[in-house]
Amino acid sequence: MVSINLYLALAAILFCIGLYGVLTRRHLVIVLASVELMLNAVNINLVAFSSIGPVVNITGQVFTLFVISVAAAEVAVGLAILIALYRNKGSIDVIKHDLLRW
Amino acid sequence: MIQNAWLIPVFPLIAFIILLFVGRFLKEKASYVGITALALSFILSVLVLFERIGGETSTYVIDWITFGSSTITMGYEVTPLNAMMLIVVTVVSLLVHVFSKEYMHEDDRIHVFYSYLGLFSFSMLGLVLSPNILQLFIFWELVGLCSFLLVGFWYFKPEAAAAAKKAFLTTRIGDVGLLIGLVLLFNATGSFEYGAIFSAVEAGLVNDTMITVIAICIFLGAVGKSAQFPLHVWLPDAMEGPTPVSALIHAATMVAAGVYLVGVMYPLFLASSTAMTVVAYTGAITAIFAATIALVNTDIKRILAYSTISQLGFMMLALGTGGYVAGLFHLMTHAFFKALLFLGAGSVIYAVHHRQDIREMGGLWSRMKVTSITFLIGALAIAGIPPLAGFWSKEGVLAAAWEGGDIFLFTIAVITAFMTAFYMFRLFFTAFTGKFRGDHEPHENKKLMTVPLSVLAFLAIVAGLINTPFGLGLENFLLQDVNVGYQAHGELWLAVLSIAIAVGGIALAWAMYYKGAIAKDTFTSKFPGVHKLLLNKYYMDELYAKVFVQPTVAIGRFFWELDRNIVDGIVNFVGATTRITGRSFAKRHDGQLQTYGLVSIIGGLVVVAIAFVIRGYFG
Amino acid sequence: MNTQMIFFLVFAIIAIACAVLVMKLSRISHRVVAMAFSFFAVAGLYFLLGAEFIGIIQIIVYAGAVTILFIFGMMMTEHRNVTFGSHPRKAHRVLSFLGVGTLLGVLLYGILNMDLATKEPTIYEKGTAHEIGLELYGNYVVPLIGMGFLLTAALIGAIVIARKEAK
Amino acid sequence: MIPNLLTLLIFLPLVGALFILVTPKEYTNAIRSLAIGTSSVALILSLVIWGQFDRSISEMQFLHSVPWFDFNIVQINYSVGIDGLSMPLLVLTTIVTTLALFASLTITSRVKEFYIWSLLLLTGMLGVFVSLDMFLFFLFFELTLIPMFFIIGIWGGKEKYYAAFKFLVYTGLGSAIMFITFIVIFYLGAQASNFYYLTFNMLDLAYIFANPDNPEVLTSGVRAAVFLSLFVAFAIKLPVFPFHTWLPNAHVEAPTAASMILAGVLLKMGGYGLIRIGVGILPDQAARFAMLIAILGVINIVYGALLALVQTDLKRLVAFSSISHMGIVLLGIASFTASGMQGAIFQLVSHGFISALLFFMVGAIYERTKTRTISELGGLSKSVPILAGFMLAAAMASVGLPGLSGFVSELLAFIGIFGADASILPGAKVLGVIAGLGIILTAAYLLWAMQRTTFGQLDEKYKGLSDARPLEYIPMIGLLAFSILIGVYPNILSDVINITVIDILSKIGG
Amino acid sequence: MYSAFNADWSLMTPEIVLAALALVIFTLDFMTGIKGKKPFLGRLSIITLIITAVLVFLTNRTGGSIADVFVVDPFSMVFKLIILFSVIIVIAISLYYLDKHEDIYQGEFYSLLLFATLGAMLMVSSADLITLFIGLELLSISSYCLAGFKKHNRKSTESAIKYIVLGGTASAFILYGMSFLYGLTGSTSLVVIGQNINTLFVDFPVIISVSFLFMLVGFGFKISIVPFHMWAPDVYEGSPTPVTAFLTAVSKIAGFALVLRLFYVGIFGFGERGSLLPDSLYHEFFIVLAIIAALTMIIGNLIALTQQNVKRLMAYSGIAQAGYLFVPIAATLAPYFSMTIIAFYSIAYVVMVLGAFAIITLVTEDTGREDFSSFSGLYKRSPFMAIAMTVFLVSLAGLPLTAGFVGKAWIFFGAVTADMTWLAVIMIVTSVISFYYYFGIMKQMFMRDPNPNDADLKVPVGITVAVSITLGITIILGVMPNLIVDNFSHFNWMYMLTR
Repeated sequence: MVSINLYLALAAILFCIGLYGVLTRRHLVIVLASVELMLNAVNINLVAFSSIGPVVNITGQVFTLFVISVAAAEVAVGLAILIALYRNKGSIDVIKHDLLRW
Repeated sequence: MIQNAWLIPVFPLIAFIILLFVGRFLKEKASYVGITALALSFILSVLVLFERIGGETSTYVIDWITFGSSTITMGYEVTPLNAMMLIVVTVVSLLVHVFSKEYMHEDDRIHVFYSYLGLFSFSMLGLVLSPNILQLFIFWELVGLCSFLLVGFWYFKPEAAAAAKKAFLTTRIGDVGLLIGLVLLFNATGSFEYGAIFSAVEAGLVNDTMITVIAICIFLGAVGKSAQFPLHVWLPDAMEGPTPVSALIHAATMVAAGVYLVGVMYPLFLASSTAMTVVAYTGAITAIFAATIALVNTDIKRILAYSTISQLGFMMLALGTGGYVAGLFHLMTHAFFKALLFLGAGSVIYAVHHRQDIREMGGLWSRMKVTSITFLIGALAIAGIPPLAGFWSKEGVLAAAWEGGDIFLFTIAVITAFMTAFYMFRLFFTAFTGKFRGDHEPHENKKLMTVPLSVLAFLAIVAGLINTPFGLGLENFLLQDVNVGYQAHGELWLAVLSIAIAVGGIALAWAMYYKGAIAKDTFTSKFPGVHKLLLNKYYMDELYAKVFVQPTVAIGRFFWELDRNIVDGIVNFVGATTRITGRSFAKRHDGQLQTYGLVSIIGGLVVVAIAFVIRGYFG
Repeated sequence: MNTQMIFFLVFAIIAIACAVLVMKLSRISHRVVAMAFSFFAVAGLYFLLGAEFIGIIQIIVYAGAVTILFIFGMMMTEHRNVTFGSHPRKAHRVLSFLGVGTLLGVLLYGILNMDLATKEPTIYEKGTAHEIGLELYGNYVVPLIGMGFLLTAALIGAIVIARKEAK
Repeated sequence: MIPNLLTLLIFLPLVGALFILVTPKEYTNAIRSLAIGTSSVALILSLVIWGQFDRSISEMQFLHSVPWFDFNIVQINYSVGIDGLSMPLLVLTTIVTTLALFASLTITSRVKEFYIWSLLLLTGMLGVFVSLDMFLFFLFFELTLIPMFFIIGIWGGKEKYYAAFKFLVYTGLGSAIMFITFIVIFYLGAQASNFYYLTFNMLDLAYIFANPDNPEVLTSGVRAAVFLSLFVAFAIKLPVFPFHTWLPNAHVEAPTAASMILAGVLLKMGGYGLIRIGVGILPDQAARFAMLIAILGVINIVYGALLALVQTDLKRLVAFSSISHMGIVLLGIASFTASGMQGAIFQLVSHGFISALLFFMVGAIYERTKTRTISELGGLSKSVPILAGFMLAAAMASVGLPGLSGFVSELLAFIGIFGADASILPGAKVLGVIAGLGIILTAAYLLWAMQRTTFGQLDEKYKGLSDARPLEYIPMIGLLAFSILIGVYPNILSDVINITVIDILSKIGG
Repeated sequence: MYSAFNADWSLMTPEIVLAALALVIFTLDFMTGIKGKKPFLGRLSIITLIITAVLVFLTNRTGGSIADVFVVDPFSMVFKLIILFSVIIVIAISLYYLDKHEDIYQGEFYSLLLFATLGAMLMVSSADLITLFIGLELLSISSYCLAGFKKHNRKSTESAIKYIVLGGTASAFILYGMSFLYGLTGSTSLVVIGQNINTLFVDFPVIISVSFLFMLVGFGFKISIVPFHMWAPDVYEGSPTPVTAFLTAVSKIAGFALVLRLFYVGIFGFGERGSLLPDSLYHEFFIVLAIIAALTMIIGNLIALTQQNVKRLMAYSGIAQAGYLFVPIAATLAPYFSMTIIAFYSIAYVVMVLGAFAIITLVTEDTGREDFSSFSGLYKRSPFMAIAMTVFLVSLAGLPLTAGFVGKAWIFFGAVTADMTWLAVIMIVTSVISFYYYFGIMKQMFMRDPNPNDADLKVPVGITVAVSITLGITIILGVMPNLIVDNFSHFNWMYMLTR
């Protein structure tokens, strides 16, 4: 038996790692990956709640399903944009993209 | 006829309006308009005077303004005093109008000159006819305006422009005092009408200190207008104006308005001994002060100007010491002989091509008979030689001063009388006797100028006779319906004394400037310091410049800096800060998406933190 | 210390460790692989929670499709062991760390202070797929359709943007 | 049924503006005559109203009120009406604007826009003076902002942008504060009447504030705060000492006509608002802060005069003289006597004419000599005697010479301040005396300016200047004539104002 | 138990029709070659949207719901109409814009716009976390793509990447917040959540607060309020101008509708009469909202002061406007009141902003510059456009006789009556600051001469129509607001969801 708090804690940690990644990594692919990590954390939350939460029902897993597919779609679009960006600028270093500022 | 007294000021007004619009086409002929108008006014005022002596009177008022429950009215009324004044003003004005026709005929703006004269006559007559002190004040200001315009008539002369401004400003100072006095008076008595005011004062509705304050404020106005010390500085400079103007405004009528004001408000002054004292002392100081300056001045017009100041001081002195009739009587006689003197001076100046320094004249006696004789009459009159007008009135003044009981005032009066005689004849001997020291050979002027002189000379001789110890015509007339207390009358010794000092003064002048028995520089060499002081008019102008003008301008400059740098500076600073803050915020948008994320996180945390602190979480 | 707990710990540690590796490794390819492993571990957790359907989806979509996508993305951009190093501005790194740290702190504080009953993972006799299906088409059909359009939109957009123009 | 005259009057200029809008901009003369025609009709209309105005009652007249829209609980009405306070200002507005439009015939660039903006401005100003609904009041108040911004910004002088934006933002801030206060007043009124009165109507609010159903919401502190913010809002427009700095820039940069309207009418909206709303709704607070108002008034008089004394630019000098003269208004209001209050209103009107005339003269001279620097002018009486004469007349009016309107207002204000109730205004007499010094300074700077510009030696390069053109006589004579009319027979004004003033004063505790 | 099977699907007619026609248009695009100008698609889309709008008007008045996930009520109707109107205008703008830009895939552009619209509509009428999330994502993902549609333009792609990375993160935040709400209530239905949240807050204050704040971060990002606004200027500047218009108008308004729905139904809750419940969590959170609103107004306006690029300026002005829109939420007297105000101001905001953008597109495309100078002498080049722009700017600045003024006054009024005068003060002061930059543009238009190489402005029909319509509405609403206000005041906004 595992207390749900642990799952939630794990999720929280993953979420924060992902967030940290978004904020500090310079490789755009990794930044997108970090976003995925955050979404994963969300999924863990949802599934955990749906399975061993205070109110048990399947809805959470349905929700998870949606989140996963949305995440996939986002990754697809994100990478597409990434590629276009690379074609234009020849770099996927986050730091280098500051044409728009002030 | 007296019901139409209001027409008296209207004629000159009409003249003014006509000249204002069509004057530029009339040019020279403008003078006829002015002269006709004044002639009509003169006839009318003579009629009015006789009817007034006959005991008739007339008053008419209309509502002027209403506020709250109180209403101010405007109109006219005829009293003995202003009946007399009407004559004085119209006579002198008329003569000046005539005189100017010749004197100004070279000037191409003569029509403007006559329109101004018309406006002035209108204002002065309106002032005289006023039934309440507010209306008096209104016309009081208008005559001030006219004086400003006429002094600055030759505006292209910088001195003239400056003199005009100085005249207006200096009198303005007094006027504000007067205005405040009026307002206080109104708030105290609830009316501007003379009658209502005096009855309220007698009924004791106004407490004594207030009366004193009001009286002094009003007197301040008189000080400004009548060029009393310390506001006398404008009058000598005002001589920059055309000489007829000096004769009319700055000798006979306007400057006398101050005295007239005090006369009109006399019951109020009587109600406050302090005020009376102030009046008396101001008068006395002014009298001797101006006389001393006149002793050494060499500009014919300025000598006369100082003499005017001194004489006005005399009148004030008389009024201040209870000599109501004496003061006003002297006002009248002075109007005639001082106008005479000024016009005479004008005639002289005209003859010597606008030179005014008496040292460049001399020997005019043989060259300009009429002018010289009339001028001599005027001089004798002012010196107080019987039976000329000056003698009677001046003697009244001395009597009042003596009766006032203040020996100091009396002494001053006597000394001044002596000086008057001296400087007048210093002027006369220097300018009219001896040999001519100028370059253009002068000769007698046309009739247009000499006739007015003669008329005035005649008046200067006879005017005194209406109020002699042998027959107090004027006194009875004036005292008909005002209660101004006991009027002093000089005894014989006083008459003898005044004659003596007059003769003494003349003799001294004769000895110094005609006979040369006493060297001219006897005194100057003895007291060079005093002489210098007098020459520089006690450095009054310099003093005022240092004490009032320059500090004010300095303060203005300071405030201007303050306004630009501090008051407006703050405004601009706020604006600038806003933009700078905006800029600094904008700099955070450095194009780094990670910065954006970070800002969101930190910002969010901060907001929450603030919120929690405000809402008092965390304990 | 039961089996569940052990498994949980194993998966959890793998997930976190791999997540950290994703951040820390230098070679981009290694990082992507680490990410894949982290996904696997999460899938494991799902099984542990009795959500087998989601677990499988997780493996198919994340560990499969998404990872492949990432690899593509990697291949089509700079993949020859480019290493950018960490963010140039130190203040940025520190602040990010602090910020995220605080966030984590608050979260953990909140989470660990929740007292929720500890229960066995729910097991549906017909399997979660059946339940999910019913729920999905019974209540959430509207978002499902919306999902469809979302994917279409993403598809179109991705194609349009990534398409290489024939010059 | 004939429409309400006021409504007609307000929207007439708008119609005129529309006509101009559809006129092709090549037909400048048509446009000019359209604009001047419109404003002249407005002038006539206002005079008709003046004629029909019943001088014997203190109630609002020519009332016209229709519901406009409602924010689901508060009803906003279009309600207009006039009493003795707004009547003179209404006429002033139409007169000054009409004459200013005559004066603006010299404008040759982008004529069409100019007249459209001016007519919009006219609508705004008229609206301010007649609206009884605070929301409407604010609306018109703001409406005057935009046209003036454009007029200054397009036809202005060298630093027009700075001036325009300063005017916009500064006075915009003022009206912003005003708006806040209005809504607060509304809310307080609602609370005070237990949500019976949900209205922006000034009269109703005045009534509620006078006798609230539950007084505890209207604590003295709240009242004070409301009044002070109102005061600040209007002080910016008037302008009062610390908030005056927008005025010199705006006046100096604005084209002649705009300066005339700005000084002639726009400033008056501040004074009007202060009396109508500040004193009207919170008389007790007005009385309570009388001292503050009076002191600020005196500061305005003296400070403005001192600054005018050291100006080198003729137009800026006139601008500062405006500031100085607005002090009289404050002084009059602060005295809380019938005469003082009337003095304030008289001053609003007379300064409207006089300052407009002054600005016109400065403009006319600038147009000829191309300079406003006093030291560069001089002896103008020789080359342009008529202009110089009117200049002198204007200056004298501004000095407060009897027979011209300025004197009457000063006299009334002084009677007021010296007669002020010591309980309301302790030490009023001292203030009065200082103000008197200010009057002397006024004479000083104006005469100084006259001496330096119209008197003295004429500069060679100004020899051949052309004197006043026929069309220039219209504004000159018009403005001077009204000034003289009021100066010679003030009753024409006072019998309109008096009852209203008495009514206002009756609200004050005393 | 499974309510969707026997639900009244007619309620979804507008969405269904829109979806179908969007697909039709998409397929038409396939049939007409890959590239090339396809203005007819634009016109088709406009027709589609008009049809949808009509249907919305017909169906949504009679309220109802599908399985409690898709509700239809006056609220949804009003906001859907706003959205559809905005998109119509945006497409009208695009017709001109795309005509100038060969490199953009036109068919895809329009169909993506339509999908985004669909998402927005879904957002507006969803009463369920999942639906709401899907709608949001549908909108967002389409917007990501649209932002990057000028794929050979560095700025465009850069803005797209920034948008998607930050947007993805924001979604993650939202989801994370939602996950707790779901977990603790066991339901994704806003109503259920609303019923239980108070008790839950007593039990788990920290977690509930956290989930609320996380969602706030996420939605705050979508509606670009400080401090989650940083992306907006860059994205707005980089994206194709019509897309910028779309983001400013549609995304923001849809986001606000969503926030209203979520907050007032899910978290704060309100009673039968649409008034705030005494135990509402609003009293716990309003201060956060107030601070955010204040910050948004201040910072948005301050930074806008310093901008030179028009699109970027509009971004900041949009942020400031979002701040104004946020005030009624922060200062809630009664939810229905706030909804009314926001609904009205949304209309005002949409018309004035879209009108402005129509002109901005025209001018920037015509001169090829995006800085202020592109506007110089506009009055001389095209008086109508200049005047219209003036009206829009005046309305944005909140000066009288424009829709913006009425809306702002009303917000103001609400803030004061909710005893939040300080917020009102900040609002009005900042809007005075905003005079400066709005009138700065006017200065360019009226007081400067045109750039010599800018010829006379040729105004296409589409733009003219768009501008005229928005202009008309801006003024009409300014002069006769009661046309709309009266109805709004009596709307029973979300009667299905009262708690």
